[in-house]
Amino acid sequence: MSDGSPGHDNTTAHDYTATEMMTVTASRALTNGTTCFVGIGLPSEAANLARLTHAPDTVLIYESGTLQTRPDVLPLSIGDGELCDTALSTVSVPEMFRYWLQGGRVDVGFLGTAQIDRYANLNTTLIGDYREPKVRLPGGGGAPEIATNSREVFVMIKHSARAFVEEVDFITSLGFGRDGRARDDLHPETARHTGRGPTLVITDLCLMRPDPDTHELVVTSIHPGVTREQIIEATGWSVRFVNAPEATPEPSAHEVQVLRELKARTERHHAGHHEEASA
Amino acid sequence: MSDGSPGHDNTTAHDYTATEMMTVTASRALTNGTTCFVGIGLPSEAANLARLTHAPDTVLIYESGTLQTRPDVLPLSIGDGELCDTALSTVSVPEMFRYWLQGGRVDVGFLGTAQIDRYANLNTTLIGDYREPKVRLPGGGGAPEIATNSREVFVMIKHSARAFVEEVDFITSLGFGRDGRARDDLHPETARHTGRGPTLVITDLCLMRPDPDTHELVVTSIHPGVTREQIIEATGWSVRFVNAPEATPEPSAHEVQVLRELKARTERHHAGHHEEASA
Amino acid sequence: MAEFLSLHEAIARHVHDGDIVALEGFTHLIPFAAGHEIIRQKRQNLTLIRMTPDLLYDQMIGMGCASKLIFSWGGNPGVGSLHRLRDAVEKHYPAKLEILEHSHAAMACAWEAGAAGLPLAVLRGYLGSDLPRVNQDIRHIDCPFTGERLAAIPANRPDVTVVHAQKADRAGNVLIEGIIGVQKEAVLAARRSVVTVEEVVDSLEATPNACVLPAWAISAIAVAPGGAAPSYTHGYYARRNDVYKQWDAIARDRDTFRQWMEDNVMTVEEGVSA
Amino acid sequence: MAEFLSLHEAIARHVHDGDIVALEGFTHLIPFAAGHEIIRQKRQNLTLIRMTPDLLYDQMIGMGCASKLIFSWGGNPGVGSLHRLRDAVEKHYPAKLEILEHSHAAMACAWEAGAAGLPLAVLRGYLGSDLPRVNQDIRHIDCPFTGERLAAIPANRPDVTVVHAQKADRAGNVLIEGIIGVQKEAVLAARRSVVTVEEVVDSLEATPNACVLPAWAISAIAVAPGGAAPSYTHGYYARRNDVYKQWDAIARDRDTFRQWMEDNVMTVEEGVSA
Repeated sequence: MSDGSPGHDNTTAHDYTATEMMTVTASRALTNGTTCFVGIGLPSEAANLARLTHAPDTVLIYESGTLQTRPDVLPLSIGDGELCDTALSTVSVPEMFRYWLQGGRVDVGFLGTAQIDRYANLNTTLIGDYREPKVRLPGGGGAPEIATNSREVFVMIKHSARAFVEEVDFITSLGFGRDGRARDDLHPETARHTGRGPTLVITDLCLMRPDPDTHELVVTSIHPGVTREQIIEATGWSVRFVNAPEATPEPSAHEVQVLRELKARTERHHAGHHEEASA
Repeated sequence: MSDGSPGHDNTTAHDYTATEMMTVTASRALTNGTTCFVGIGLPSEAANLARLTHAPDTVLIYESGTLQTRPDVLPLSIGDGELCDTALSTVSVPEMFRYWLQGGRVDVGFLGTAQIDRYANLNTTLIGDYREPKVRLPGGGGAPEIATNSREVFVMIKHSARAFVEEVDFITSLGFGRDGRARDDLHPETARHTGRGPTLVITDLCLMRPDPDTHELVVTSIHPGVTREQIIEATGWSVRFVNAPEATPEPSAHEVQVLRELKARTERHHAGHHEEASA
Repeated sequence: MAEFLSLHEAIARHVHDGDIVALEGFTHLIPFAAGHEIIRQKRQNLTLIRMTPDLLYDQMIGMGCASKLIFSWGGNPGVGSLHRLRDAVEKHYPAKLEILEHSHAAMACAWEAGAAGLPLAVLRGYLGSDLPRVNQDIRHIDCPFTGERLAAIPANRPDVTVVHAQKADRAGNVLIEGIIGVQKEAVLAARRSVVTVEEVVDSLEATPNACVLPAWAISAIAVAPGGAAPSYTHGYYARRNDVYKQWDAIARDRDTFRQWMEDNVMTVEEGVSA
Repeated sequence: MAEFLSLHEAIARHVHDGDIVALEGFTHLIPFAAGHEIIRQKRQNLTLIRMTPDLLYDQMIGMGCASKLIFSWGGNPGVGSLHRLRDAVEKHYPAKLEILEHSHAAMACAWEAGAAGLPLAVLRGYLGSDLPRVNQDIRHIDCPFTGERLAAIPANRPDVTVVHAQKADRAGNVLIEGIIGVQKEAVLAARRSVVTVEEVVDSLEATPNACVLPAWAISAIAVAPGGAAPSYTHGYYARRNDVYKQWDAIARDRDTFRQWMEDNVMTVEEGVSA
């Protein structure tokens, strides 16, 4: 059993959605004891699932300053009271970015994005031209430095041709640059303090990893029931597959159950007009 | 009555030492409500006397991170538990120097020194040559930046020809530079964030202030019973006097009493082998 | 030295047309009551600074208070876009809004540098990002020891910072607890500061290293119970997540937004708006 | 991840000959027990970093552990000189001691920069001081926004930092309270870290914004009750000011010093020296 504790149903789940498949797969990518800087939304869901299943000692850090937090329900915002109430300690936001992220204490930066391109560059800034945008997105937030100061980066994003583009309109957060070489060209001192970048992209269809030479994202594992054609159609560039892509293991019944309980708990919690005051 | 509260004996003290005269005079230089960054030793004694007499709302800051502290006894070290126990808040030492001192929140930096020269430069580093010193002193500590980041600086030092020298062996902390002009030559942006420097030197013989034009220290007030000859003899340069030096007012009986009580309380406290644990 | 003022008076005295203004709060302690008072007093031409402009800045922008926004993440947390911000950026409604955009790491450093009285913040940031191409305030320095090129941005130095906090004592010292964000830095970096608090107490009962702002670092304190709602105040009340979710529909339409502001902010007395 | 070790084992594993070592503590929480263990294990050729070298560094220097000292104020607080330090600097006894001297403001910034993973610290410092003439590590940068020339010094990045703290929980998280000095920064800036604590408890019972070091930011924890004496531990025991005063006479004479060390440190079991 993956979490080592007795009594859990570790058999394969009978039914699960593509999103559940993505979340469970993402959670499995976090090994126990990892220090993970967590983005809100899908990454937060996956990271907490990992903590509640196979990786109880995963250290979750949110950019609001909450260190080693263990929320019982998923936060709606990056700074929900739940994160502070269940944290080992809460530091100022400057300290969080300076001492903990830039200081090199983060193993995995776990990010979502609006757009991702062939070289794993992330865009959360805008669609169109910067001065006259078609769609203005929220912006970088913590991502630009999470992407470079973490030892490695996992990206979670639903697969669609709108999101997986040949080249992002705007590089908010560095993957491997427009030519795939940006991390190779850094000043040696900068390189010493810069992580490996996106090593894993988890979608609802597959897993992608950067090619070791070119850093182009290639499909390394295909989720159950998904065809190559689906992936090709949902990717805005001529996507490549490794020679023998793996078949992503299905989620266990236990994982799906824990995830659904977490989401149900969360929904009940956030539905209340007035939650209880944080202590 | 200088402290405005009834019942205090504000008559002139009958007997007092030259050191008491110095301390009381220094304490009077602090106006109520001043934010004062306090050096250990004589400045700490004078600043607390001010707080206990005419200036109850003087805000005392010690470089150990203790903000707005109200010690009942004088600290032996800059980081005695008493300072933390009676402080409004205790911040980290980097925060103290960055946000509170460099951030421009200190009205008066209150310093002691081993040597001072004609242009009010302070030396607490060494006597002799830097690489082969005759006497190695403790060093700069907080003083180099207290001297420049505070709005103004008061210096307390016992008068002697060894201490009052033509030119210090080493400028640890800037007065007005070797030619008296150093603060005039600053980059405008630096000048905007730099204080007026030493505006007052309090000794056991007199008060000295920088000449408005040349910034040379000149005697502006002479303590009771002190002769010009005594001051000239105890000063290592051809010291000048303003046209009509004031007569420094004598300490009041109340001030001397409060000072003696403070020192007696302090002595009793520090004599104990094991003090009570700080709470 | 902190003066206790009514919220109306605090805003009237300390927030002026054309000011550079920061209403900070990292999800927690967002000074809604004070922001609404600024809207009611019809301030114009403000440069708004904040790491995470959310509903409050959406409202201030939508009501035409701002001509410029300096920020690092502008969204409705966990919900989606800020439609009034988007309308201003995309369609210049109700007026053109100049934006100056950073990352959180840089903005956090800019607050720290402001509090520290420095002109610039230095960080290992913006590597490979396009942000330096669109923001002339992102420059670089070379480390004189290693030769490494590091990002540099100007310190944040607003004319006035407005924050919300748990409580003040009667002398005007303020305790901030929980997700403290950049509250302390933003106050110390500003020329003037207004702090709204849930209550005034005899003693802060703070632990030695708690986040405390001394009275002499604050310009004005206004008592505003519930002043952070619909965001939250740790120890007092929780975040109204439902309000954040409902905001999406309200702000999507210009008229719906205007009417909502009329009903819920403009005609409401100081301190009781939500 | 913090391992609980005996003090002997923690020092044996983490402090090596030739290391750059910081035993920090700003008057409060000075790690005497750990420093004495370093002396007993006869470490050589250390570069010692500390803002305020006091009795402990006087002892380590006098016993020949150090070849270099980086500091900003080297005295016996409230008492006077450190005679072993002076003997090393003035007379090269027991060996030549190279010194690299800063101001407190600069050293505090150097710790902060080390914790923040930066190569340099920037401050408005050393104006008109002679220190830059005798310390090649004090350089300058030009602000790309204002043109102001600011001081720059290298970040502190020791091989190992040793600090004392109040308590650890069973998972190895550590609480520091009171005058926290640069304890957190010094640990985070180091490649390895050893923390001695008064006791291990079930729960730290820390307030949300207390100064806490997570277990995963520490290499080793050793329980050393009284480990900061004759300095003090807030909440546990007070400073032995009498010992500080007595030190002056002990350290003034080489032989008296040697004998004192023999009697009070060298022949004493780990953790019970004072």
